[in-house]
Amino acid sequence: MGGSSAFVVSAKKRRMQQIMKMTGESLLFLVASFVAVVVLFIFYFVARDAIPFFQLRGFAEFFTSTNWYPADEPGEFGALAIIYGSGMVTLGSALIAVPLGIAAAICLSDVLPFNIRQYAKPVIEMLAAIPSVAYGFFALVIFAPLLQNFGGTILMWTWWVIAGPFLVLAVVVLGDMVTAGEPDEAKRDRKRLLMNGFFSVLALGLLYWVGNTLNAIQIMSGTNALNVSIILSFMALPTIVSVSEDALQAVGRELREGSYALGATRAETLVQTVLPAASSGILAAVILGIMRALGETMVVWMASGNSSQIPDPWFNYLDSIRTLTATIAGDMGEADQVTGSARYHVLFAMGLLLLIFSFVSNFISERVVVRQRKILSGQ
Amino acid sequence: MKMFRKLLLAAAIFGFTAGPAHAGDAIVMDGSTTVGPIAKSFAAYFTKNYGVQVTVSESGSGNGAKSLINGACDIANMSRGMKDAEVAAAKSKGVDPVSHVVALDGIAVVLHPSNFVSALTVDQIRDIYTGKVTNWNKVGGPSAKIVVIQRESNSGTQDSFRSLVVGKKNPITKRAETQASNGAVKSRVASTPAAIGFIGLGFVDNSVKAISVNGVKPSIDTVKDGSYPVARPLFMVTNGQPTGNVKKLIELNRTADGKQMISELGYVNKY
Amino acid sequence: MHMTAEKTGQVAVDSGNDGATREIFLPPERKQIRDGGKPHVVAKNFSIFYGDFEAVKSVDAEVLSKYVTAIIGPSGCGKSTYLRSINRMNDLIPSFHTSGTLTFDGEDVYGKYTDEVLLRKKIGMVFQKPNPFPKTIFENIAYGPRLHGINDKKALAEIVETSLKKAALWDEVKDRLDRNALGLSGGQQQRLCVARALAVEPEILLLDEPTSALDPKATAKIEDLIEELRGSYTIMIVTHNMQQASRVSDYTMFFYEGVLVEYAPTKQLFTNPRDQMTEDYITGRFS
Amino acid sequence: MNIGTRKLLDRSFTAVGFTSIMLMALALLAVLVPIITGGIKALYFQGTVEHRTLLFNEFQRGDEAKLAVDAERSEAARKPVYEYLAAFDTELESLPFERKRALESEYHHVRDTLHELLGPLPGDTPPLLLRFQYGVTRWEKAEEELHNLLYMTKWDYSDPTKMATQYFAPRVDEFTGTSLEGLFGYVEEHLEEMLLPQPEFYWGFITDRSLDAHIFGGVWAEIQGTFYLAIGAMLFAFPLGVIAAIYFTEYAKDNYLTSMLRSANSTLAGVPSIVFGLFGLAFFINTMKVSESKSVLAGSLTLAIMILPTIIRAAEEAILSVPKTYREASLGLGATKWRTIMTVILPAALPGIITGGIISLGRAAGETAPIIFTAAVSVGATIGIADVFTEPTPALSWNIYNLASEHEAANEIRHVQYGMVMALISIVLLLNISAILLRARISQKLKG
Repeated sequence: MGGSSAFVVSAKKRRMQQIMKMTGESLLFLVASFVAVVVLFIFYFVARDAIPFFQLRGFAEFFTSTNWYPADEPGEFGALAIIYGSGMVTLGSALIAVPLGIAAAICLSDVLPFNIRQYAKPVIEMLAAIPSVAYGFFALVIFAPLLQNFGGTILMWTWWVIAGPFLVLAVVVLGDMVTAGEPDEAKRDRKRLLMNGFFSVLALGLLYWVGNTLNAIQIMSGTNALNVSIILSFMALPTIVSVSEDALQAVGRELREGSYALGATRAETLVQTVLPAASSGILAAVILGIMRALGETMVVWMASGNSSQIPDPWFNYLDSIRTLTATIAGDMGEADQVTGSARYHVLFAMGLLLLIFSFVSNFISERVVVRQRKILSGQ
Repeated sequence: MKMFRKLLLAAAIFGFTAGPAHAGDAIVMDGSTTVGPIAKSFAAYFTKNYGVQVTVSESGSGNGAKSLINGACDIANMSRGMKDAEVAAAKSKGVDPVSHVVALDGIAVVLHPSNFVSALTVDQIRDIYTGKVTNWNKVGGPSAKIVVIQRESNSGTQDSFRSLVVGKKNPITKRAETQASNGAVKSRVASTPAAIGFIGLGFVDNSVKAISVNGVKPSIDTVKDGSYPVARPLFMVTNGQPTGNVKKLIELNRTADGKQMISELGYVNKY
Repeated sequence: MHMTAEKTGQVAVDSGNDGATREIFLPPERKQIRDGGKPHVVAKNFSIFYGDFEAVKSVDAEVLSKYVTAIIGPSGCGKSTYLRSINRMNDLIPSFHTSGTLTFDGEDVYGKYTDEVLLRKKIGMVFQKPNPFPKTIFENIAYGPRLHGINDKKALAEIVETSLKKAALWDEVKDRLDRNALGLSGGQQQRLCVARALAVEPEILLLDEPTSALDPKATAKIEDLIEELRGSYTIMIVTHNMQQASRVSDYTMFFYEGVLVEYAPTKQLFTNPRDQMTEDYITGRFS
Repeated sequence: MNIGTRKLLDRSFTAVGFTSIMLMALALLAVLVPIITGGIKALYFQGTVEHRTLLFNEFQRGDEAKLAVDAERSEAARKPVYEYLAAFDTELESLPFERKRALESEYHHVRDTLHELLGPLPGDTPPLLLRFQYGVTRWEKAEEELHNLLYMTKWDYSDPTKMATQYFAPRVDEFTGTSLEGLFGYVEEHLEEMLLPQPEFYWGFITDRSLDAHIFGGVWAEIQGTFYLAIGAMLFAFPLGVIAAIYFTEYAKDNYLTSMLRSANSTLAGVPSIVFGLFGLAFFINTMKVSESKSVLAGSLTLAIMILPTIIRAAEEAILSVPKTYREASLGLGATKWRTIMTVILPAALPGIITGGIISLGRAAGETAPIIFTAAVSVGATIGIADVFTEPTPALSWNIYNLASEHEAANEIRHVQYGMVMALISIVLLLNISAILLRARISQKLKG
């Protein structure tokens, strides 16, 4: 063969190729790093407009005072009640969405047969796809009047429907547990029946008393923390369900089989083996769901009642509250943007607070997922 | 005068529009939601009768001021006066804000019709809004806890109500529920027997009961003659003295049609 | 095809469906088995389906108590499916159903009133891949007894110790019972799984290719363990490895395409197979 | 525990799972059903002759000849009403002062309600605002107004310590013995003839501009604005997202930098939407000055940043799901890496990438918070495509909020709000359903 072979090219050509490749790759890298740049920019620009607020007013008032009178001369910018309101609806929605979401995720991953699962998934996707303003509209125009007019009755029925079956279970399980020590079987059965009767009376009493108390409640305003919490839980559910389902799937068949083979029921397998193994992933799901609720604007703006108070008593979900996001959305229009007053900057301070929350929780959820992967691979 | 108008018209035809020379010959309005209904009606009227495009953004008085200073709008609708700081900022950018009263707005204090109370004094209203009085039986009504309804802090109506009734120094009770608009306050009061709220005079209908304040019933006449204590002017602010179509739009409130529109909307004419 | 493997002391008599009776000898070095040899898992015309697909075709076989029975055959022949159907692990697959009968201790495994949870308590299983729970070693062993109502700390500790001893793991882990089981080596994990299965005091131990994921040294330990347990439990082991089958088992089943082709004492099956297919398989003509 | 109890717990556990899925489905239905039934009423309703006249006058739509016939019929039916009023006007003048004062305010009510029902009455100054130029356009409103005409809402104030109770009193009683007495019965009897309601499909709700701040007319300006914003966002985010995904899947080395970039991506995905709005205001408008004030451009850019992480993730997944063999086959034939990506991997991954794109498009169309400060206005005309760089636009999402909680007549135009919500949900759900179908087809193709 004379001189040139088919795949050895001249040094110059090879170098040109290398350079081309390098340029191409760095261009791609630049585009890919755009996202990171955006994150930095968001942080920078929100912080830039937030810092003047703290320079003007310091930290103490913002975090410790509940006096929110931004339009006064001079204004008062105590955001404690607003931060509390954000926390309250987030907690409320988590209380609803987390148990429901985890139960639904378990059902999807371990209980439903494949052909039904195919129909359940789009339901979740559609729940996630409905725009927040549509949920807000629902909360304000349809749900709030219902709550206001039939609030007590709705609460009572909810209590009965939820607590009824659980109390029945509790009666059975308690009866079983109390009598477990009795060695004689016939005697044990008799004793258990007695115990069941006793607990039934207690449970019925509880059911009736709480139901009655709830029925007597008069909800003064349908636009309140409860309304918002319920609607926000609809919005957080899809995130919680799909992320926890992934976590449950990641646990793998082997562990489940190991538990079944020892004579565990499905519930025991899931609660004692699968859930603990998937707990980190589920925690991540919960964090992401909570972030969704905390960062939501339209629903809380439209349906929370927007009163900047810490409810009285502090856990009263039937009171109106106000959240960070709604305050930003509602106050920005009238704030004096040109003059850069505290009233303008305080909204950015709230934005910064939200941003830091989201950064931190995102960081934690990522860590947590890494940890789960490590645990499951046995390190 | 006629001559002058013709000249103006000619100026408009030749495209000499006042203010910032952007967006062709369209007029851009931005600002208060309270002035919004008037602005929107004026805009529709103007477009229909003169063929001039008018766009209206209701993004709040503060945003309106900002837009005017940035030159992004021709008219800023304001439900409050320009603040000193805003005027200073405008001056530094070479913008000379001139305020025009477009209409007067009476603020009616409204209760649920089932409430026996039909008159309150300014002092009583202040006590209710500051949280000193929390039950209707303290002001001659039935025994029921008062549900206090206020507007967003960015609302011009809220601003006026505070300065005219509550007093700027006195904070409104934190229990007060906040609604986003006159309409929302009205429907809230209409659906809550123990509620008290305040709305623009134009929004009052028979679903709520507008009460007398200091013995004066709110009406167009009492607002106009100044005897009703809770009234305030609404502004349109321009850069420098307006000319051309902008001037015509601003001065629409002096024409018969303009006056009619204002009163149809439930505001009170200044002229 | 009805197959019964009977045991008569050192000499086994195989009465196949051809009517002929042959004598075969069990390895002399193996320990005697007392009061075993009763039919323990009995299949009668037992078939397994996945939807329309018949994965195991009308098997008739009796597995004898306290002996080790190996199940061999090429991949996809239905041997694992058969094994897993004994403790109803296949129930999790939606399209799974059976016909014919399979009895365990004389009771129908797929009977209308059979409780699979109680059934599984009596049948221990160890899987292909070691699958300890991501819990401590102690908790892994205690998991089963807890499920079945033992909550007493002392009783649990005792069970853990005896189970680990039975699985020949006690000496290696007794100082680190509170460590995560996933920290053990593969072979140790597999023996832990055996111990976990033993902790609920099963009558049968099903081993589904228990050494396929292990290295030769760990494999040898598991085989030793099987030899240890032989005689105390009925053991069924699915394996790829024909040497392993001949080393550890007393009886061997050969499955091919869902059909139980031959079931005989191990020695006989490997030295003098009755079926041409069996011979082809054990001589490596196909796999 | 007893095996029976264990089994019971197991079954209840399963039941809880099922219930939670059912609850989610119920929640979806609870939201969708009222919105859709309400929304349909914006399109399909009993329209009165007033509505047909409005459409003809404002949009030159409808059958002129038929309308003239209808107008004549309704005019004939209304004539007695006007005659009653005229007669009473003269009678009122002749009444003694006390009686006159007593009747006047009730008579005002009657006139106002009749104005609502039938439009301007003879003798009224012709109103300038469109909303006062027509009577009721929808029959269900007419029935409410009729009730208002026939009955006075009264409150029983006899016990000042209690909240008064409501009762209705026939209004006709106030006017017994006057010439107006017959009016009430007449209107009650002949309202249908005066308004001639007939079922109407108002497709114009989608394609018409709004009239008099959404009191009448359609929502085309909002729909168009929503499309501008969503498509604008896609124009920026889609190419960027796909390129970034190519980098992450094909080029990125497994090192610290890459994991940093990845976590930046998930961080961006977690930023609350209102913060994007703040950023858009502070960066695109106040700093970059892409436009003087709110504009479609600024809004699109803000939305683009918001949907970027979703697009990147979807595209990454799609690229990763392309079988390795494709890649190896192409490289084995001597194609360069870049060529392999462009000619083999991307085409194979395209359906998956597009699915992700469609879902993001839906998200961009539905978001409100990021466009509050950057693009949305409450009232505006449709804008031309050339104006997107400088002009703000109304958009469905923002205007739903605006009409539902800030509009001066929020309660009176619920049907418009429902219609808008339905339009928005339809757009978003149609996009999502098409994405779901597309994905189902892909997975079928991959299965073979």
